[in-house]
Amino acid sequence: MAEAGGQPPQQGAASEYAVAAGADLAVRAEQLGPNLVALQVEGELDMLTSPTLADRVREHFAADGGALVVDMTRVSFLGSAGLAVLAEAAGLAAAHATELRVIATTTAVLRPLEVTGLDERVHTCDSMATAIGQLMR
Amino acid sequence: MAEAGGQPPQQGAASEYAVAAGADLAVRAEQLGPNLVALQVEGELDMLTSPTLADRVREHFAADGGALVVDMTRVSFLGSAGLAVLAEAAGLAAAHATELRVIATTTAVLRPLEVTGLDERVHTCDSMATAIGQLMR
Amino acid sequence: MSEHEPVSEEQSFSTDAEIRLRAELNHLPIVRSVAATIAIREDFDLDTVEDVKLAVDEMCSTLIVRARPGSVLSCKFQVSEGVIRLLAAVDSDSDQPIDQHSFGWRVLRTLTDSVTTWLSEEGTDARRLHIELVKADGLDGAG
Amino acid sequence: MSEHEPVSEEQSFSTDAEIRLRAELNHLPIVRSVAATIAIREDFDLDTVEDVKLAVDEMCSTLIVRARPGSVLSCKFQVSEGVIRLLAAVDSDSDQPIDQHSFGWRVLRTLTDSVTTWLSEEGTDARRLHIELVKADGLDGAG
Ligand SMILES: Nc1ncnc2c1ncn2[C@@H]1O[C@H](COP(=O)(O)OP(=O)(O)O)[C@@H](O)[C@H]1O
Ligand SMILES: Nc1ncnc2c1ncn2[C@@H]1O[C@H](COP(=O)(O)OP(=O)(O)O)[C@@H](O)[C@H]1O
Repeated sequence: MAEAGGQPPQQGAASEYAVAAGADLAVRAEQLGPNLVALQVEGELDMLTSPTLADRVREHFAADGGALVVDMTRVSFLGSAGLAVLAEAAGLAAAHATELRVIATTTAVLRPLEVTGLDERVHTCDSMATAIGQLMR
Repeated sequence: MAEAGGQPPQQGAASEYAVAAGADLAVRAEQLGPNLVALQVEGELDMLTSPTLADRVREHFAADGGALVVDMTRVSFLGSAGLAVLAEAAGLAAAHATELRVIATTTAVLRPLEVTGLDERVHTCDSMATAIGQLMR
Repeated sequence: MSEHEPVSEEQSFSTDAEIRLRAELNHLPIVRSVAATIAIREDFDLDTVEDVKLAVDEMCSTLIVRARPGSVLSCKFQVSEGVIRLLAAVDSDSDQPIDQHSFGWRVLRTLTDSVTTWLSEEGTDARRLHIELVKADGLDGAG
Repeated sequence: MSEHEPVSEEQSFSTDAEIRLRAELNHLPIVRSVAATIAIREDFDLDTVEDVKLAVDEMCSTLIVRARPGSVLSCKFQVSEGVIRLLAAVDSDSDQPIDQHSFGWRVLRTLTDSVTTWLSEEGTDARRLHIELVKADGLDGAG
């Protein structure tokens, strides 16, 4: 259906290096530190859109990008395809001896993590500040 | 479908005298002053639910209740049946030589008022404070 | 005039999505949410999304109150290049067309780029009442 | 075992609402919004509304990726007394039933009170793949 999507990227203090937008999903990467990247995810993670996030996660670890924070605050739907991406990200982080944090604050994100028990395999935080605090220690 | 509905009424400073709740619409009346009543409307105003609001509006004017503020801040849909209630309320207020204010802040409410030109016949305000300020002068 | 010329024959309407429900007013929120989801996916602006919800609500309300008790409302959506076409129908016992001077119908005309209604005979004493409308992004229609 | 015994025959499923769309993944948001609207109208709690969205999404995704190209997905809703039943189907070219050991299917089982799938033969080389599920308010299913 529609082509465009996502909000225009916000100009933040951190350097931005990419924007990927589908009709229903936008993923924006921010370099937070030398070995710390955040992916800001906005939209719905279903079987159609999740491969976009999977690509970004794999790119990050393939490039040895360090610790990764996936900010899911503005994700309005998280289906099994999106959960599988988070499970894969946890596996890749472990394989690269680095860390993954997932920021989850809404029912739309917390509920699927809880129902599948994935919240026991993926380290979630309730804010970016908490995640950064833990990773920069 | 469902029977219950609406939030439990909030306890405010003003006296509450009634709660009407359908599956999709709740109307709560607050006596703001000797000749000033507010109807807090929450939910969707379509062909099924609008008669509930119409009844409350007619009761108010039939009892010579004075000026009326209809707070539409938490109305998420306003169809032609709901618009007709507001038009009727404006007519009843004029017939009783009193005032009507409609608090409208969202696209869901402002757009239908604008598209039908009803905003020229119904006096809208952007907050309860503004409405009360005008009516207590 | 119990018959109107349809803008497009039902046969030539290429359906992207169809919702079918018992013709009851308590189903209106379902049709509105389908319409809103489709309009949002088409990147319609906020006002136009609201217009589409208003139009589909008015169209379906108008049909539901004229439907044969227990009959099914069908509402079909066709979307392409910033234009939504809607075609809805119910079985009806009446041979009266819709009053096009009512407040509701005037609202429907204001909200859309075009709106048409017609009755079709489907065998002996079976009638179907139809409404078709077209709404493009960012246009106020006749309003 | 290319055939499973359905929990209820399609014929005995009393439909309150049906949505029909071309079997394409980009239509998933429409089915989710219908499911959410129905669950909200039933006064399901927030977690259960989310579960219903997840279940309908999983069910329809599973069918869409197995659908004959160009075919139509049908998803029917039946609601009564705090229980939602869903019955969805597509035409399929394959005679393989759905793998019930996949992650997606395990999620579907966790989310619902019951879930069943079966293939039906509809004449020579026409097959229909079905999923039926039941979800009650406030229950985590098997989870
Ligand atoms: N321009 C308008 N804006 C808002 N409401 C209106 C307008 N015209 C009529 N109404 C209201 O709509 C209701 C029905 O109006 P009417 O034109 O008789 O339509 P109908 O034939 O659908 O009943 C009345 O209560 C009237 O107050
Ligand atoms: N318990 C689980 N929670 C979350 N993700 C899981 C879980 N089990 C498997 N996955 C992820 O789901 C994906 C597919 O898993 P798998 O069990 O092989 O199912 P499928 O057969 O559907 O591919 C894999 O990427 C895996 O990381």
